[in-house]
Amino acid sequence: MILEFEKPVRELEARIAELHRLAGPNAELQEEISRLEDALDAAKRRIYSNLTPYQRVQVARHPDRPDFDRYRDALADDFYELSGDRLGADDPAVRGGLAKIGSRSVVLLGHEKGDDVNSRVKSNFGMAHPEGYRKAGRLYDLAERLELPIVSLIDTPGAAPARAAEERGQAWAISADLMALARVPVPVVAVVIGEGGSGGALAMCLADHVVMLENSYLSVIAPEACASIIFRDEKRAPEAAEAMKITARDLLAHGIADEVLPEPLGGAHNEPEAAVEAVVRAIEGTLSKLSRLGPESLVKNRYERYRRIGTHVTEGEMAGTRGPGE
Amino acid sequence: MILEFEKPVRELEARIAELHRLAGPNAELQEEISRLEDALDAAKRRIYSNLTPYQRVQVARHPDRPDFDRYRDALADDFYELSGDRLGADDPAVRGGLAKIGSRSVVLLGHEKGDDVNSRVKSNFGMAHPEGYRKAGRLYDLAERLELPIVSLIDTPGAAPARAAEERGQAWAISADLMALARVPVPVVAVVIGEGGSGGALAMCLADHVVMLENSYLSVIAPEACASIIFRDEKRAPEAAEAMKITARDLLAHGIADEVLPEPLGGAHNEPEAAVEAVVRAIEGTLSKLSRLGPESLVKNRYERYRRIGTHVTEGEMAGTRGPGE
Amino acid sequence: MRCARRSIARSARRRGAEIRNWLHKRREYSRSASEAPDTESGLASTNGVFTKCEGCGQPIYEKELKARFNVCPHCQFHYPLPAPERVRLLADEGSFSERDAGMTAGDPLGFEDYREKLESAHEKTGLDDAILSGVARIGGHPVALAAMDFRFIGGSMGSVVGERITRTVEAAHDGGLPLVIVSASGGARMYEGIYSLMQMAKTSVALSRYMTGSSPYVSVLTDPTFGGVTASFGTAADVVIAEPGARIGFAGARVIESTTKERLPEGFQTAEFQKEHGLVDRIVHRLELKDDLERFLGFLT
Amino acid sequence: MRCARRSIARSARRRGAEIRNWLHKRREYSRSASEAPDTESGLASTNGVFTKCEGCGQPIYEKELKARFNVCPHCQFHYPLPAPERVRLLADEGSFSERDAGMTAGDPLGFEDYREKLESAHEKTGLDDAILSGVARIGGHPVALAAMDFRFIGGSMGSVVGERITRTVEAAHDGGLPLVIVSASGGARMYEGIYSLMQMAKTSVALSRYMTGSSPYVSVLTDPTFGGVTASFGTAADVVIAEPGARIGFAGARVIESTTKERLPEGFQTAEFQKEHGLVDRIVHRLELKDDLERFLGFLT
Ligand SMILES: [Zn+2]
Ligand SMILES: [Zn+2]
Repeated sequence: MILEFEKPVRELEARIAELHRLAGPNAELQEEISRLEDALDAAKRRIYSNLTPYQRVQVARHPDRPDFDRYRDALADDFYELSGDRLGADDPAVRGGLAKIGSRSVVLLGHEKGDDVNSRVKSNFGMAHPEGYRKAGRLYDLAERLELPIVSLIDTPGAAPARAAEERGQAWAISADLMALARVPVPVVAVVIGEGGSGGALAMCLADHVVMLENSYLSVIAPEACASIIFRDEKRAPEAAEAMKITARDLLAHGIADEVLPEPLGGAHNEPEAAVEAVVRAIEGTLSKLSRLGPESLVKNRYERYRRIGTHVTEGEMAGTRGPGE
Repeated sequence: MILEFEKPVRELEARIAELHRLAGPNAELQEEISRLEDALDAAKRRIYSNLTPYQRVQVARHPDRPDFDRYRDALADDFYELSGDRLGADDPAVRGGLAKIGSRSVVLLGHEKGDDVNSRVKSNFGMAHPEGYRKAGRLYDLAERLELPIVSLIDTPGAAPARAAEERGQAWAISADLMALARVPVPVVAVVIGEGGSGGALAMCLADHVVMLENSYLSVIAPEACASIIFRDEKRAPEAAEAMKITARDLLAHGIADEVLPEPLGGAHNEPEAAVEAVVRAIEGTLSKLSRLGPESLVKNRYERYRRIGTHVTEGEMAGTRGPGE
Repeated sequence: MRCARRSIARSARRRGAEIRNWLHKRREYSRSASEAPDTESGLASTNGVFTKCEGCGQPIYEKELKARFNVCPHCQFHYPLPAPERVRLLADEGSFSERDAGMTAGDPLGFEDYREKLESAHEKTGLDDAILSGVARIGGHPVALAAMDFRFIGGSMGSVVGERITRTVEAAHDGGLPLVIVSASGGARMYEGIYSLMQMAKTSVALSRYMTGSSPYVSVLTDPTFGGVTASFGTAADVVIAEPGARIGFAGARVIESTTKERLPEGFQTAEFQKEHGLVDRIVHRLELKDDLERFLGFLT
Repeated sequence: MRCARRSIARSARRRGAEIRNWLHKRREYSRSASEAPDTESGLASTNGVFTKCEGCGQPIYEKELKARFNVCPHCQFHYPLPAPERVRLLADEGSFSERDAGMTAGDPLGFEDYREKLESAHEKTGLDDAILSGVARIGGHPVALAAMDFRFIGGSMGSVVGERITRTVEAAHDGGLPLVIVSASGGARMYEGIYSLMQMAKTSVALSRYMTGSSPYVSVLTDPTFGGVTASFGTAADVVIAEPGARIGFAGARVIESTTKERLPEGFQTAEFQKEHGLVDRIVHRLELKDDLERFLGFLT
């Protein structure tokens, strides 16, 4: 898939390839190629270093973007998958199990978006149903029982706007996850690897440390939906994405994210190994830091971290514009 | 409904009533009436004091037997009903909520069998589905959180042999209830008011104190099913009921029940007030005793209570024929 | 279609405080907050007039409606209730002591029109944001109490709602008080972007800590309660009470219909539907709500 | 019909240890223990003979079958596995130390035929009851281990099974050991009446206490596991593993069909069905089971 703003790059790349094919030893063409390559390089830098928020959303949604499987394989020598909510269903949109990251065992979970039509439909494009939240909740309980840290990889457009999800109480299920994450006495590390849509994402990223990939986003609502509601025009999604401050760097600036991992030029899908490697290092580093804290400190710090987030004004004084970061 | 073994009594009663109607001031008939009344009294005592185990099962199943509603009204000035498993369903076969018994607030729950065709079907004749066990489990959690004793009134033929119940994991749900009752740090009092069928009953009566009404039963399997399996003949249910030792007095003798409450002659349905009054007194007395124990003692005693039950033989020595009673 | 309905609603509003107005907005209601109706400050503001009930079509004295806390005397339809009225309904007379008054919303993202929205909501309701909170007594029982107000930007949850809920939970925690929260919310306040989402996390950590104690939490869900409120403090209660007919869920019916093209069943997401689905404990008539809470609190003292 | 099938099974048994025999009983299987097949002591007891697989119809060397722990080399059909074989499959060589050997069933109710049943089961299996238990190492990890045996009165749970499970759980609790229990059970042992039911309570109090610690519990469910075992310790595990095709549930399919007159779907209550329904974590081939447990235990040391 070629994103709209990538077209100039892709066209240049195609022309260069064509010229290479034609050129042979022709010195003049070699020069032309060289010129074009410089232009390509410049174009790439220009385009990719100045992605608008909405362009980043598109990168975050890129079908070739490294997914749960990819990170899991890189993170863990062994992944011992667990299934089901123990209540009557197993949600393919949420994956989880035990994993060893470095020398540390953790409970690893994340969203599954699927990688072909069938698996995408099966996993509901990464939108969990209540059974997915309850599966996550079960894994949080397991982590508490076995005293293992929780590592979650977030990549979901959000909660499922679906009749069945409402009938089985998705709001109740999300709420239960938040309550569980708030009190679980083990380290919780969340990495937003792609989309971080609304309550569906939050049910996995109420954490001690929130890492975001440069082109991932975290938002209370999809930019398209926001635009359609506030501006009465879905096409104004780019504006909404801009206005809502949903990119990794925005969230870092606002103190909601703790760490932003730069992506390879053009996005993680252009050079997955580098992105994956950065995530692995960030998780290992964070786990190592958090492992020094006892259960009470972890829960207390987590409390304080979220307690601070808000932009209310008291007695004419701004009280808490900043989030949990220092 | 007239049970088979009650027929002689009912016939005598009818004859006496008829004679009364005819008698007027006739002295001779008065004498005859008096004689018949003596006979009736004798017949009642003979029949009702010597009910076979299977006849007691029939009394336990009597449609007019006092039910959850009846006991609830007598037990509690106020009953604040709660619904649902918080997961997607509310099982009408299990009722529960907060109640005040004497001066004590408790979590009160029990089985609903229904009292007409519609409500019987709706409540699945008192056989819970997984959502019923999970509703009970939720109430156990609530009791723990609010530090209230649990009082349960058991009256179920057993778990539901139904496709839907299996699909939603009834075994898992029962198991979860047992695990919860085993550790809940508040007093747990169970009263078997009618039928106590298999795991379905046990999910509510793993308790610190088990009270049984004289004609209630508690059994690993319905006598009919046992007869059909072991004797290959459902009609041998009376034998199975006898062999399995399922009556209140048997269970008291084997140390499984802690207390048996005598019923009015002919069964609780003949004089509900008396039966209900006995249950109320038993519960109040038990709560008063248990309230003196701290959470640790309660859980420890409960552990020991069930830990002892078994009839295995070790090294040629009977090790634990007796149950939890002393 | 949507726009047509909206402009009808707008002109109706100009014509006076008709219940029809509420109802139009009810129908239009979606999970999104800003699209949700910004309701009038009170049905009974125009004095002594008859109005026609959208529930049953019968005429109601607006005075009577106000006296019945916006419940139709004929069909018992529950219209939204402003937070100050809710407090008047529930708190023992003179017992309510507001906390955190004067806390107002920042505009962290400098979002188009947000300032104006806030100002007009303030003017309309007299409130600082979509919530009133403090401590009170209910039937003599001291409680921490918060009530949301749907008229204020659709009861959307921004930093002020999140902060005042959190402080109410903390007051309950510190004082060993029962906690009662009455919700009415279209969902997140998009104008505050990520801060809005994070209020779910903030209220959840506070509530999760409160729940490690042994004081009870009762959540009362009124029409409508959706989005982040339902998916955080709205449902994580010991007892969840809903008002008759209240629509409760995460995603609103219209969003679901437009996404899935599926026709939703009659009564979808109503309090009765959610009770049937085991998610709500009790459905309590507004005029019996105080009594019901008193009963509940009575078990725990 | 039932009787006809049973007598066929009986004569087949006389003709030799045919797999067909197992399968007849598989089909006949119900939740009730005594009706469940008392299976042969081992498929491979008659030496060097071919037998025909009921799963795929292909011939199998019984020796090969035994070497593969009763898994068909062609279609991977998993036949029941005697407890001693299960221990041999899972425990590191020479590491298993049995506990509570010699514990036998009392006959608390003097139930018709129970003594005879026990004796013939003992003769057939060489076991004292439907369970082997003790401590062992799996891939070097010390564990408390129990394995049930379906051949012993249908793997029914009476006082001995309950007591040995409980002691195994207690050994794990006291020693801070991981706990592994392999179940195979038709359900309750009706001959012990209420004592049978109470084993659910006994094992549950022990397990509930164990779970307050931080050592893991893995439950392995094999064909068939029903009734009281599934509704107590069988499912209350951190990880629930099932063997392929194993039938798992509370009430057996036949009981449900005869009660509800409903035709059950293909594959009802199989391991795969239960995984689909979120009740089982993993389906693991028997010949990979030891490795799978080693992997799991490796995360926790
Ligand atoms: Zn009306
Ligand atoms: Zn085969």
